[in-house]
Amino acid sequence: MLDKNGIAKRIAKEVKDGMYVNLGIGIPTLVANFIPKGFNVELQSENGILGMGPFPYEGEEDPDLINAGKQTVTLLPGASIFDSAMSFGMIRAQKVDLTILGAMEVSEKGDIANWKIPGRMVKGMGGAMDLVAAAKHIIVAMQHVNKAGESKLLPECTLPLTGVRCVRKIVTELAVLDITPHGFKLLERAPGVTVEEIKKATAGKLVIEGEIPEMVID
Amino acid sequence: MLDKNGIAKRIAKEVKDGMYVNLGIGIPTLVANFIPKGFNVELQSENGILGMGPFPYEGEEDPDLINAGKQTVTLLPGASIFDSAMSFGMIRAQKVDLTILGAMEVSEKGDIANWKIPGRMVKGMGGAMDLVAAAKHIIVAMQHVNKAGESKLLPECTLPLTGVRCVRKIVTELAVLDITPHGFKLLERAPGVTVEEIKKATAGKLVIEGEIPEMVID
Amino acid sequence: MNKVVANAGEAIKGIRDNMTLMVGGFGLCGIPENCIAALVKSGVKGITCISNNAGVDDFGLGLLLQTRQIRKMISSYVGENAEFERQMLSGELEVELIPQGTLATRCLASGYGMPAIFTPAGVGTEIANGKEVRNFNGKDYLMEYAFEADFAMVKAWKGDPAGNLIYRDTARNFNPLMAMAGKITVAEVEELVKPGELDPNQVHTPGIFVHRIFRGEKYEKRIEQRTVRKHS
Amino acid sequence: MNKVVANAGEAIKGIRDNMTLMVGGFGLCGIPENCIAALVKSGVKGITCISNNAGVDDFGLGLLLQTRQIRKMISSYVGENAEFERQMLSGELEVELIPQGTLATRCLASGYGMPAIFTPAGVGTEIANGKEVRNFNGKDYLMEYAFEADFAMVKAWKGDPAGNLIYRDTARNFNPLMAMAGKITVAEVEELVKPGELDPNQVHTPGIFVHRIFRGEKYEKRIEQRTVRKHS
Repeated sequence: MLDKNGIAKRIAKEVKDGMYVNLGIGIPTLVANFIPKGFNVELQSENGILGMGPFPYEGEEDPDLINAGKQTVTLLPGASIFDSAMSFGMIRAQKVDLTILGAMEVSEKGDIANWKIPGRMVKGMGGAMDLVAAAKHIIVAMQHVNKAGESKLLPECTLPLTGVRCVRKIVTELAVLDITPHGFKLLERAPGVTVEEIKKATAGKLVIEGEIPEMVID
Repeated sequence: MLDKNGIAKRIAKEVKDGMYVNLGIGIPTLVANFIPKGFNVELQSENGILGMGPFPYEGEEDPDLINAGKQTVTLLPGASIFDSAMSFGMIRAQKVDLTILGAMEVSEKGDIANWKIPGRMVKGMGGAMDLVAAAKHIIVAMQHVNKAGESKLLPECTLPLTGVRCVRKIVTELAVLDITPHGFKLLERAPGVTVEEIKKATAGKLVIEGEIPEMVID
Repeated sequence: MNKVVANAGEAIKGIRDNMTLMVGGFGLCGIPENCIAALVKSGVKGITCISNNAGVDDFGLGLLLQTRQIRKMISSYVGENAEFERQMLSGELEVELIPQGTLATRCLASGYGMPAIFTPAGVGTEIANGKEVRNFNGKDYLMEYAFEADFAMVKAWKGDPAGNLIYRDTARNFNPLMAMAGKITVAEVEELVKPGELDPNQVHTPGIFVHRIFRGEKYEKRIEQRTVRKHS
Repeated sequence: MNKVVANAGEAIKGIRDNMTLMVGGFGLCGIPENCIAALVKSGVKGITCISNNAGVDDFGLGLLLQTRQIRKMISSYVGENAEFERQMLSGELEVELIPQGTLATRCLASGYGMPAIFTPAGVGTEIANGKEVRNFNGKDYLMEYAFEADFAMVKAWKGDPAGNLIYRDTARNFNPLMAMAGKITVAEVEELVKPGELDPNQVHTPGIFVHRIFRGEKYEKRIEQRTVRKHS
C-alpha cells in the first residue's frame, strides 16, 4: 500500500522529458518532488505561470507570486507569466501535455467527480472543469476507497460530475489502472497488495489480464 | 469645392477631445494634420498601435515601426503596442470612437463599397470589413462623383459591399451629409457650391431641409 | 489622454446600488485593495460581483461580504471565509459558480467584441444545463456568452495617465481581462509614472480600455498560503 | 527546455509539399526572412500560405511566388507585386481573401482551443457566402472557424532556448497569433539570449507555443513605404 508520497512517486514515472505539466492541489503537487533531475519539465500553474519553481526560501516570499493553490512559489529561469485567458487557452489547445489531479470518484468510463458534494458547502470547481475537459492526458491521483471503506472507482459516479470520459490513468494507494473501453484495466499492484484486495476495492468493472506486476517506484 | 486637404480639415472638426481614432489610407490620413493642438486624441493603427505619432525625421525611420498603410511612423509618449487580435478586438468592442475611411460608393442606407472592382485586380479588404462592421462611428471621406462624372452616392451600391448600414457621415468635395432612415441628409455645402450642384451629383435619395449652410473649415 | 483621478473615492464615483462589478485578482493576489475599501465606505448595496474568488473573512471581497453589500457572487472558487459560507447557506447571498477558464474567456470575449465563445469546460455536467452544446470536429463544446460589467476594478503594478497598465508576476491573472470588460474600468496602481516612461512594448493593458486611474495607498498584499522551503 | 536548432534549414525540417504554412508579419515588417530563404532553398512545392500579405516582387513571400512554390495564398491584402498579379490572373495561384481581424482572430482561436469565433466583419458581403450568420443582441455575426497550420513561421526580436519570445514594436502584428496556431511553430529571432535573461513579465509568446528556435542572420528589414518629415 502506498502513502501519498508513494502515489506521487509512481505518477512521477509517467512524466516524460520535455513535458509541460499542470499539477493539481494535494498529492499532485508532491509529484514535482520526484521528477528526475535531468528532465526538462515545465510546470504550468493555471493562474498564469509556465516554469514554476519550488517554494521560496523563508523571507523571500512574494505576495505577487503564487500558484493556483494560492501558495507562494518561485520562477525558474525561462519562466513566463500570462493572464488567465491565455493560461486556459493553452490548456484548451492541449499545449499542456499532462494534467495530474485528485478526485472523489472516477467511473469506469473515465468520468470524474471532484468538485461538489450535495449537502455540503460547495467551494467551486476552480479550473478543474476546464482542465479535465481540455487536457491532452489526465492522470488522477486518489484514494481507492473512502474512509467508510467504499470504493471510489465506480460503474457510474454518484457525485455531480466535473467532466465526462476524460480520465486516462489512475494511481491509488493500491494500484495503477488505465481507463479502457472495457473498464478499469489493472496495470500494476502497489507493493504488498494482492489482486484480490484490488478487486474488492473496485466497484466498477475491472479488467485483469495475465499476471499483474508489482509496481517499481524507486 | 474642397480639395483633399479641405475634406480632411472639415472631417477634423468631427474629432472631439479624448477620442481614439482610426484613420484609413488616403484623405483620412491627412485628418491627423488638422486635429486641434490642445486636443488629447490618440490614433489607433490596426496593425497594433495606440498613440501613433507623425512620420519620423529623415534617418530615424525604423523598419519595425510602421502603420497600417505600411508607412514608417513614430510613437508618442503614452503609446502602446499590441498584436493584431487585440487590435481588432478593441475595434470590434467599439473602444475606438471614430473610424475615418475612404469609399468608392456609399448607398443611401449607409452601405459602403471600397474594396473590389469586378474585372480588376483585387488586392483585398485588409482591415476595412472589420472596421466598418464594428466601428462605433464611421465617417467616409470620398469624392462625390467619379472621373466620368457619375455619382458615388447611390440608392444601392453597384460594387461588392464592404459593409452594410454602417456609414453615419460622409464628407465630399461638395458637401457634408448624414445617413438617415430617409436617405442622405444634406448638412453643409462646400464653399461656393450650390444645393443644386449637390443635387445633381447625388444619385441616391437626398434630404434637404431648410437653408443649407456653407461649411466653415478654418 | 489624462485619466488620472485623485483617489479611490473619485475612481468609484457613479457606482450605484444593484450594479454589476468586476473585481480583478486571484485569491488575494492582485486585488484592487483601495477600490474595495472605497466601496465599503460608499455603502453601495446589492452588488453583483464577478471575481474569481471571494476573499477571506477580513480581507479582500470579504470586507464587502461583512457589510452585506454583495447580493450575488459570480466566481469559480469561493468560501475561504466563514461569513461567506453563512450568508450562502442562509440564502442571503446568491452564488453562481463558473469554471475558471470560462470566466476568464467570457471577459476576453467582451473585450474583443465577441458575443459568445465555445469551450469544452462543463460539457456533460450540471454547468451545461440550459446551455447550447455544439459539436466541432467530433468534440462537444458549450456556447458561453461574453460578459460585461458596469464597472471593472483592477489592480496593476505600474500605470501612466493614458491608462496603460503593467502587471507584476501572477498579480496579472484576471486583471487585464476584466480591464477590457468594464463599461467603466478603474485601475489602481502601485506606481503612477509619467507618459512615455512605460515601454510601449511592455504594456499589458493599453490605455484605451481604462477610464480612470489612480495611485493606490498602503498596499497590504496579504499572503493567503505562506509556503517556504529551508536552506539546505 | 532547449528548443534551439542550428539554423533555418534545421528549423524547417519536415515541411513537405502541399502543406499549410503560416508566415508572420505585416507587409514586410516582422517577417521571418531566414525561414523564407530556407523554404526557397528547400524547393517544397504546393504550399498553402496563410499570411496577412504576400510580400513584394523580390522580397518576403514574393521570393516564394517567383519560384512558384505557393499554390494558394490566404491573406487580407495582397498584390504589392506584379508576379503575384500575373499568377493570380492566369489562375496559377489561388487566392482567398479574409478580413484582417478575422484572420487574426482565427489564429487566436486556434491557440486558445476555441473551434470557432463570431465576428461582424463581412456580414452582408460576399465574404458571408455559405457561412452561418447568427444574431446576438440585435446584431448579426458570422461564425468563422479557427485555423491551424502544419507549420507556423514567426519572427521575434528576442528569444530564449525555452522558446519564449519578445517582439519589437509593430513587428509584433500577427506573429504571436500564428505562433499559437502552428502544429509545429518555428521562431527566428534577432537575439537568442540565455534562459532567465528575459523578464517573465515581458514575454509575449510563452515558450509552450514554440517548438524550434534559432538566431536569424543578416536581417534586411526592408522598408516598404519610407515616409519621413523634415526638421522644421
